[in-house]
Amino acid sequence: MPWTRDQLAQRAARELRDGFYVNLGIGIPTLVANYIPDDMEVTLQSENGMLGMGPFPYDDEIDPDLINAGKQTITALPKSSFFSSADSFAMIRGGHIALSILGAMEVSERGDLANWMVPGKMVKGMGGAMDLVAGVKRVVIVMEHTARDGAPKLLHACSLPLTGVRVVDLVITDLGVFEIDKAGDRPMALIELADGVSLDEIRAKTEAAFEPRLRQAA
Amino acid sequence: MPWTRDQLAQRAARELRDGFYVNLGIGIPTLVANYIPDDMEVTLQSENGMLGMGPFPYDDEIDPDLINAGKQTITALPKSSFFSSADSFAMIRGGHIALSILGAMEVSERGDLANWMVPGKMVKGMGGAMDLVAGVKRVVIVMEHTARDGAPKLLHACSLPLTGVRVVDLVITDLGVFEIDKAGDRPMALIELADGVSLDEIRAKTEAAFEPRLRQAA
Amino acid sequence: MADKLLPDAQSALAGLTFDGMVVMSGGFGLCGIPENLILALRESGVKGITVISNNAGVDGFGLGLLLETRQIAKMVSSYVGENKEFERQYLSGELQLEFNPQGTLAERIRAGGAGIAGFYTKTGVGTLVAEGKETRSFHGEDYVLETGLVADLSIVKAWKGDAEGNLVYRKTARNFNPMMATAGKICIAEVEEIVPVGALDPDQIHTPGIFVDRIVKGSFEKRIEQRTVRKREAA
Amino acid sequence: MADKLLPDAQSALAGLTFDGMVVMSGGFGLCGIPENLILALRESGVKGITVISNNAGVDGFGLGLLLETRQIAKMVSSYVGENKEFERQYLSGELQLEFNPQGTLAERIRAGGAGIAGFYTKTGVGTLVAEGKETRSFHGEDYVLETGLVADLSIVKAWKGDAEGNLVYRKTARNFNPMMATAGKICIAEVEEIVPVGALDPDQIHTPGIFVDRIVKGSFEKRIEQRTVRKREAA
Repeated sequence: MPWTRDQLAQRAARELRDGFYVNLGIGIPTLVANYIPDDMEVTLQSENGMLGMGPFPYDDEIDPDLINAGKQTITALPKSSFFSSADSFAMIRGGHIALSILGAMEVSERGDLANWMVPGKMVKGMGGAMDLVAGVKRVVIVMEHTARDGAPKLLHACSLPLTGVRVVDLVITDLGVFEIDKAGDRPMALIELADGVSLDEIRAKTEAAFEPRLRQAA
Repeated sequence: MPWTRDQLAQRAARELRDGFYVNLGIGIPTLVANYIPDDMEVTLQSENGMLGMGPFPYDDEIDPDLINAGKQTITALPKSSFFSSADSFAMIRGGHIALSILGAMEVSERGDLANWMVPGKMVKGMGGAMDLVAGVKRVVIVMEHTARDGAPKLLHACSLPLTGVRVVDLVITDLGVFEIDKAGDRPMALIELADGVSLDEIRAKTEAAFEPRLRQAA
Repeated sequence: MADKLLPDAQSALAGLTFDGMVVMSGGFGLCGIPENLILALRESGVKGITVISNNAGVDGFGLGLLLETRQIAKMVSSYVGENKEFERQYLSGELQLEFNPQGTLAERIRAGGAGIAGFYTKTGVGTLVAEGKETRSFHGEDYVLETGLVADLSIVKAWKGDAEGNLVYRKTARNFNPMMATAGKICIAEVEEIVPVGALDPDQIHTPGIFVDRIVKGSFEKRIEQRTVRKREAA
Repeated sequence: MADKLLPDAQSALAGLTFDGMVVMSGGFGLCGIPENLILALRESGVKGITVISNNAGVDGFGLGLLLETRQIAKMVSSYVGENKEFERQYLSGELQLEFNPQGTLAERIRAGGAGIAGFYTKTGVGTLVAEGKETRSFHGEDYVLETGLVADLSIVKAWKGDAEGNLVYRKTARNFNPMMATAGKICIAEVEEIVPVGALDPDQIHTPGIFVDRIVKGSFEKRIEQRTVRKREAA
């Protein structure tokens, strides 16, 4: 059974560590916040200028001056701080964020990422994605294994315009988990399979070269 | 009669305009603050991170956390703000300060300035002087016309290591006032003489080429 | 001193607009945008503006209002979101668009205000963003050269301000406003509250008055783009 | 989370020092310097340090204490002021010295912390400072390329801080501290007062806790370099 959106988020949450400062992208990555273990302190950064993002507000707590990078209303925590966009991206670009979890359209076996632009379609812009993948220490991608038409999204080389070159460390799809040695030469490795997903199935749905290096799922 | 230190400061104060943000160097330039006309609002910037510098404190007001760029204890005003050194020099480099009044060892007829280093002597460092002359819109120099040994300080070309190239707009010495067209080709001009100082005297004590363009002192 | 405090956005804008001008406009999404000055720009009738703003407003609000009247010739943004009029003008070629990565945009504006002509960033290396720009290696890693940005006018929105132009922002409504305040030849700030000079703690001023030429009290709708709530569990 | 709050400067420094390390030390003159961590560095006996600091302390106080014990091999500063031991070591060739214009030093540190590898500034063009560096023209004006600075350790002094590492500075004691907090691989902050998490207004935090790895309450002499007063006129 392929993982559901919530299972994907749950699996991504296992990349968190106590004390981490983390930036979560829009979509499934946002759900990761629901699976932070209770005994772990993780501080969420929002690139529009906030550290220490709290949960969504109750209806009577809504504050138009307090939104996340997805423009959703949110809340602050006792530890929160606010700062400018320049300071926020200084934090991101300067390597101070430990982990970013993002979505993707395509990922290459060398860790290239495409997640902002489809030629011929109206382009909304890259927002902060290029800065995040260039600056954050570890980049984890969460995505469906294939496109809606069944085309593979894990490729030898991305066909879409890139967001970053050799920036992805880990790809979590609904079928399994892949590790990428973005700074070195080791081939991409399949390290986990979703329950009931076979190596043959994942091979059939993946264009990228990878070697199985399966470990026991925790 | 050559101008005294206080007369020099007074003359330099005539370069101030209402609403100006100004940075004053150490020495005679600091005295300029004493001659700001009462009907003029001038805001003093201190490059260690303050806008709106007040007067020196009374003995019981001294605060070690509140000093100027000369490391002297000072006071704040109701309009004051504090900021980091990076923000302070962003303000300076970005051209937001209207006027800086500084001392000098040598000035060339093209507006080059030397005021930080004498080879062979222990060098204390340039501090913020290079940033000020590069970034502030208008740079006024206040200095003795000649060195202690009588050597001219207004030269064809500076002999000492430079603080900045073509950065000086006006030079006020104890003998007169010189205007420099730092961005253009007009020769340096003598525009004022101290009372009782003759053109011949100033010619004898000046190496730099200049043309007299004397105007009535205000 | 010439008073920085003006009675309304129209008078604050008086004499500052000209066709083809470059305007920086603060805000992220609809959060912390200079609502009053955008309306005043619309009323001024100025045309052919290049607007530097992280986003482009929505249909009928924020910068969307200047798109409606076709006063904007070009946008420099990182994300233009859901804006049908924008999309129509862009696809028809009426509107030019330059995308910058959000952090690069923020840093370019900071650089412009800080007298930094250019800087090297890792963001965008090897992507479309780096095309036509110098790439250089520092300590074995590639960086791309980006340049500082300045504007003829910047319009920003703060929470509180005083007659000296000192500004304080509130929560995530700060965003692009502080850098933009430094990078306009002229900066006009609109605030929710004018406080007496001396009322703001000098350690806590986000934008020192030197950057602000004119200041005006505005009235604010503060429209919310994505109202997202959680439900209170039954007690 | 591993607690950032430590009982004293010695324990805060434990395990972080090594000979030949690069240390950034906050402060301007003797104002806002990390007095306690400088003493702890002295006690640690670490040698051959490169210290990046706007100034070099005075004889017997601040960084002067580390000069006395010859623990500093090199200083990167903008102005070294009146310090006889400094002068002696420098003139005898024991101590290396690199001068940076103050604004360039501040910007290099900010750049280091912000992932900016290099930047173009007008400061120093045509002077000794630009020798051996690239000069390039932007919009008809010359700029010199300066690079970002980072350190193995930065030690900073703030007024108040909390266990998350959030910091607030006071008056002109802010100076180089905020940028240095961002540019050390590890940053230790010493503060006058530890306040409960949540006591600092989130709009008014100068250094967000992400930059601070360890925090400690210190005790401060706050020596004054140039006590300058005016006289009260007789009433």
